[in-house]
Amino acid sequence: MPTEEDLVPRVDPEAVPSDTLTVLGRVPAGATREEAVAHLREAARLVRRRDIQMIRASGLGHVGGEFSVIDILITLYLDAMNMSPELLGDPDRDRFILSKGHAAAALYTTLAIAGFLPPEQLGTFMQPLSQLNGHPARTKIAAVEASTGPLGHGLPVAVGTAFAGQLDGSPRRTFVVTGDGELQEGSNWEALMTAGNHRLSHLCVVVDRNRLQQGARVADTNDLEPLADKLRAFNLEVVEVDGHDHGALLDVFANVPAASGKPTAVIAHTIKGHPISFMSDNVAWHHKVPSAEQVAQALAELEA
Amino acid sequence: MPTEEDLVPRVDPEAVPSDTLTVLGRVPAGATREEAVAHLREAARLVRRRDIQMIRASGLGHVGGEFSVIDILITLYLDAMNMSPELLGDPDRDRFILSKGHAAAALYTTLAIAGFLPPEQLGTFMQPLSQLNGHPARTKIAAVEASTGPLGHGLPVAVGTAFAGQLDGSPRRTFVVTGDGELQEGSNWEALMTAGNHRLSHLCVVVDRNRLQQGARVADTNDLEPLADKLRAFNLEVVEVDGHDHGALLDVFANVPAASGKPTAVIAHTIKGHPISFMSDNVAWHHKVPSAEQVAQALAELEA
Amino acid sequence: MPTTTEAVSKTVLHDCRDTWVATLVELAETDERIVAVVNDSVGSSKLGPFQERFPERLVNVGIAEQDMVGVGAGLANGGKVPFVSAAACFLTARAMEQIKVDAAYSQHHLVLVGQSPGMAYGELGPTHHSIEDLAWMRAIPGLTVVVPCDPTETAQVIRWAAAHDGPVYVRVSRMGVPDIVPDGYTFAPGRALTLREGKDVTLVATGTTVVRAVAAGELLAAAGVDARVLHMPTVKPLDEDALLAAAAETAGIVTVEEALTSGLGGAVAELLVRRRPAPMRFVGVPDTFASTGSVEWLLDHFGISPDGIAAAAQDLLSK
Amino acid sequence: MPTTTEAVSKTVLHDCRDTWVATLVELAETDERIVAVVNDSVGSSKLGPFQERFPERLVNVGIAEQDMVGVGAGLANGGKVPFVSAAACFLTARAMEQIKVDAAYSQHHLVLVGQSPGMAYGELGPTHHSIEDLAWMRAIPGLTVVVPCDPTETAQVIRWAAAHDGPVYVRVSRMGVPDIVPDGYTFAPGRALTLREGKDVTLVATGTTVVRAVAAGELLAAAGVDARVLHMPTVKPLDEDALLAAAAETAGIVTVEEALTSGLGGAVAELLVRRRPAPMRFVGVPDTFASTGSVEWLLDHFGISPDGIAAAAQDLLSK
Ligand SMILES: Cc1ncc(C[n+]2csc(CCOP(=O)(O)OP(=O)(O)O)c2C)c(N)n1
Ligand SMILES: Cc1ncc(C[n+]2csc(CCOP(=O)(O)OP(=O)(O)O)c2C)c(N)n1
Ligand SMILES: [Mg+2]
Ligand SMILES: [Mg+2]
Repeated sequence: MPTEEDLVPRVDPEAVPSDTLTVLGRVPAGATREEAVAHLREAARLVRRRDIQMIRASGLGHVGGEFSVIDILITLYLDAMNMSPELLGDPDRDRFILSKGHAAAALYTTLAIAGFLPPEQLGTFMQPLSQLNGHPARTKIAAVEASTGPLGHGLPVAVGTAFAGQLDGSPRRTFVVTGDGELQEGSNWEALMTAGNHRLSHLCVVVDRNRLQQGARVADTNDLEPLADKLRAFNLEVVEVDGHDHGALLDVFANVPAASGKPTAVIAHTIKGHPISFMSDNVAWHHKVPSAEQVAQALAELEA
Repeated sequence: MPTEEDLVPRVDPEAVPSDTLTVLGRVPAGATREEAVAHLREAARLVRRRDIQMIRASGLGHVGGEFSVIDILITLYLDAMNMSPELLGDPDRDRFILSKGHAAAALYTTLAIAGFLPPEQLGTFMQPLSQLNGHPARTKIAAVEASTGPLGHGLPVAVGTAFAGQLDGSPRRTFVVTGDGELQEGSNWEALMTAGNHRLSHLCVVVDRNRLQQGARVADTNDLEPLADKLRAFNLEVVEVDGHDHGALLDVFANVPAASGKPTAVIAHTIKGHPISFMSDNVAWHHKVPSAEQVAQALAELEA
Repeated sequence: MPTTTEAVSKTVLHDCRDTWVATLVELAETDERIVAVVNDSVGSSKLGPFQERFPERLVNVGIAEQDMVGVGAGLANGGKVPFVSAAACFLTARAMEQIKVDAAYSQHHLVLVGQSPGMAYGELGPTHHSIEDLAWMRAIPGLTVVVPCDPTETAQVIRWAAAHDGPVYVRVSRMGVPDIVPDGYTFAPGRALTLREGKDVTLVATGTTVVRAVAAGELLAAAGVDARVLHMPTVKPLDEDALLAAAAETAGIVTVEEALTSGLGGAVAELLVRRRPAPMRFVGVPDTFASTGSVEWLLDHFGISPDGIAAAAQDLLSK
Repeated sequence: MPTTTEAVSKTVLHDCRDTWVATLVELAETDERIVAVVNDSVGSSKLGPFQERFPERLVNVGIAEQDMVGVGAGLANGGKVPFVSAAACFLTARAMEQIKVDAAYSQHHLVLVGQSPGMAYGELGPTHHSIEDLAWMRAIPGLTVVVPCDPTETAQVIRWAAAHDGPVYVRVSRMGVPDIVPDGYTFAPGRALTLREGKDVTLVATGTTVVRAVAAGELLAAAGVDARVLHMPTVKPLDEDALLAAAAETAGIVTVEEALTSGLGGAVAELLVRRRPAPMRFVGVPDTFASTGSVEWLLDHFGISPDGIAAAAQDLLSK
């Protein structure tokens, strides 16, 4: 009795009609806040479209956790971070690490829309010999700072990167996004302890707080609450934000470091599968692959 | 340039004059609190004497962390726990796990004075083929519930044991002692999260809070403060106690579970090397081996 | 005669995870001590039916592999018989010291079930491949390492492990395999199963690769080579007698595994050089992190396929 | 002629940890990128002099090995050249997945220094022995595995690793060793050092056991056996040419290591069966957790001693 995930046919990527993603690039300098938010909103919409098509084409992926994190990624790459393809060689560029590496397709599409990857390359996602693994590989894509996929790896690496920046007196900031289920891994608490005690103020830990993990709600598995208290007790400055509100995210990221001498923890309240009606807050969509009809419906909802 | 620890000669155990430890056994039933405390105090004194002799004889050991934890071990084994040599086969006996396994000599001497080990066996400590390894081995001593030594192992195992007891509706309690430096290990925070969320009220985690680790003060390495806040944020009930006050320890352990539906965390404030003048709160004594003169002085201080 | 992994897959295939869970549920019906311990891996371990039937006996510690194995050891201390089940890559790499100390050195009755090892999670990339686990696990004293090849054997291995008072590592894959062991077969550690008699060369496979070795045997027969084909269900302990006989009676041994070749291949090599030096060829993953790609593609890519195995045997015979 | 470990120890011995630290300090004087990362292991790594000279460049994450290796990878991302140093047992077992993913798969310039491996912490028991590390580490693609044998070589290895843009695992022991490599020796990965020419049998040792193999060579000479003695400083990559020549020119190979025999022994066996089958004997720790006891006692106990090695060679020759 194979599960549904096993039955999804490996469709020929050529046969799946896919958008060609337009490279939107960063929010133009001098844009008003309204213009910036509109730019980010449109970018997130295009990225979600391309993402779900990639999942359908490759027959694998983690669409739920991708849709919950896309607004965060887009806000960081297209505005908040001091990072662009031209800055790759600059040691003082900001750093980003996707610790929840299973949301790789969200990262790849974001990198594509930001100009780090040719959009055509997205068609190779998970294909033999592709650079676009199911989880991001540092050796395969220049903008990927750390290989992730096993949970609980990205945050310690981010702490090391931030440490190096602090040693060098660099202005750069390091952003890392973890899942909420991911925070069950003890390696994260080791890293948070190090970050707090070494006063790595240029580190910003964003928790994609969608309240679901792979098999169930986080609260029904091994709960994180009171999460803000935990993070504060590990000596981080805690900020909470709606993780789908580009304007609010912009404000939060602009304000990092949020406290002097402390790393910032951003609890981004998100919805897994957002904003697709049949996926939202539904654990079944952690790594389910949509049917052709479901893709069509999702794309239609993304027009609205 | 060998370090001091390397230069300590491996002396012939026969040549070191050693106490033969008297098996004191548990505090007699019906003893008054004063009598109980006097019994524990004398047992702790004898155990410290034998412990330092063992360290000297074997040329290795962790006398600082042994002397900080002995009062806790003695209080548990000789009074607080429902555990005695006759109860070893009883599934409902209380369980004890020394997560900071480097304090093995303190455990072995405590087990000997409680009647679990023949006192003569202590002379084999760390000798070839001895059952008394430098760190306690479950397969070698009946009363040892878990093999420890690498830090951060005992607490997860204790959680499993407590879980089994909860599943079986057993009245037994599980006590585990961790070092404070040891709490830097993420495995502990994983286990604490599980314990708190699964409401393992019959689990009692005792932190030997001596504020020193191997190479430096905990605060100067990777600080734990605010420790009580951390433990509370992981959903444990927190109690603080003077870890050298047998009466206070008795009260705390008698009161476990300290809150219904919650594991208890006891922060036992201790002094590494206590009560020896030249060892107390001195990081050099984490695993230093005393000279013959230092042993003599320590034994003299233990008379006073 | 199938020559590629795709062709092999044309027969009726089973997901051995279904058998593992069905067997566990069956055992748990009569043995109250049995519990399952997972890291948010109910789905990937297919433990749904167990969870439904015995909700309190499924201990989900969340995404925390060190805690998972430690808790397993503690449950054993508390009189339970724990089956700790997680993706093989995370179980072995993330909880390595717990496997060494809490399971093996402590000699607990603790069953570690590594799900979907090798390259079963092909597309997810090397972080999710578990190609090192056979080499790693066999280098832990006191641990039995089992790689069943089909549903019948998987069921027997789970039963055996439930009764065996010691630590065991079992590999169970999501990758489809046909029925292989004959009626009346009984699994025993250290006992190989002869799937084909032969006198020219010996193919020794384990787990998901056994069906490929059998197909290779047929390819070789068609080419006039009489290959012996063995299934070695325990990488540790090995069936030393069967291997030494193969080394004596045939020109040499080709090992086949869905793992780095220092797994089964290395184990057999270590036996032969000491007891009966003979030529070998290793079919498996070479010393490299694999590409992304489907498991079928990857197996063919590395020659872990009927024709790849046959070619290795021919190469051995030609030297 | 020394026949036991105690007798070996009568010559002037060095603690290679002193050399490792002196070399690191020297390198750090001119290369600002060099940082050390530790798990409360300043003392056991003998990093005191480094800490004194470069207090901010010593990153002590506390007792947290996963964080330690992850932070190391992050420091590399930030342009540093990190030397991550901790007791070999905890570094390899506790941070296994970080070594696989953050160091090896990520191909970072990251040097992992496993201190006091093997049974250097003899009395502390198997939890503190690191006998599995050679088998484990050589089964990680992309990782170079180095076991220097004396102070001169240790210094060269540290310098080489500081310049080598890739992940490296180096074993450094507290157990005393004499000076071994000749003047003018230069360490290179995959290049063995011939310490004695010989045509009857070959002894291949590494690290702390090299001095014992040399002594065994003398014992054998006295018994009329002309043994070749090689030091293999890299368990991965091996010096394949030297080993294949030894297999061809002498009766067989005896490997010698302070580790499970699936470390160096297994690596050599995997080469020989494929390229030139020849008899081998393995001297090292058999498949068991060792007893407590001093490292000297344990080495003799397992026959990792001049006479134990000579006996293994004689056994090989007698069959
Ligand atoms: C160490 C490790 N254990 C298990 C897994 C399998 N796994 C992949 S995603 C996932 C759930 C993650 O949940 P969460 O962190 O909340 O991510 P999100 O909800 O954002 O998808 C699990 C258990 C893994 N990738 N790594
Ligand atoms: C996993 C692991 N890393 C490192 C060590 C080495 N070590 C032994 S004791 C110790 C310090 C422990 O400090 P703490 O927990 O505070 O114990 P105490 O002060 O009570 O001796 C260290 C780092 C170890 N035993 N296990
Ligand atoms: Mg989540
Ligand atoms: Mg302490």
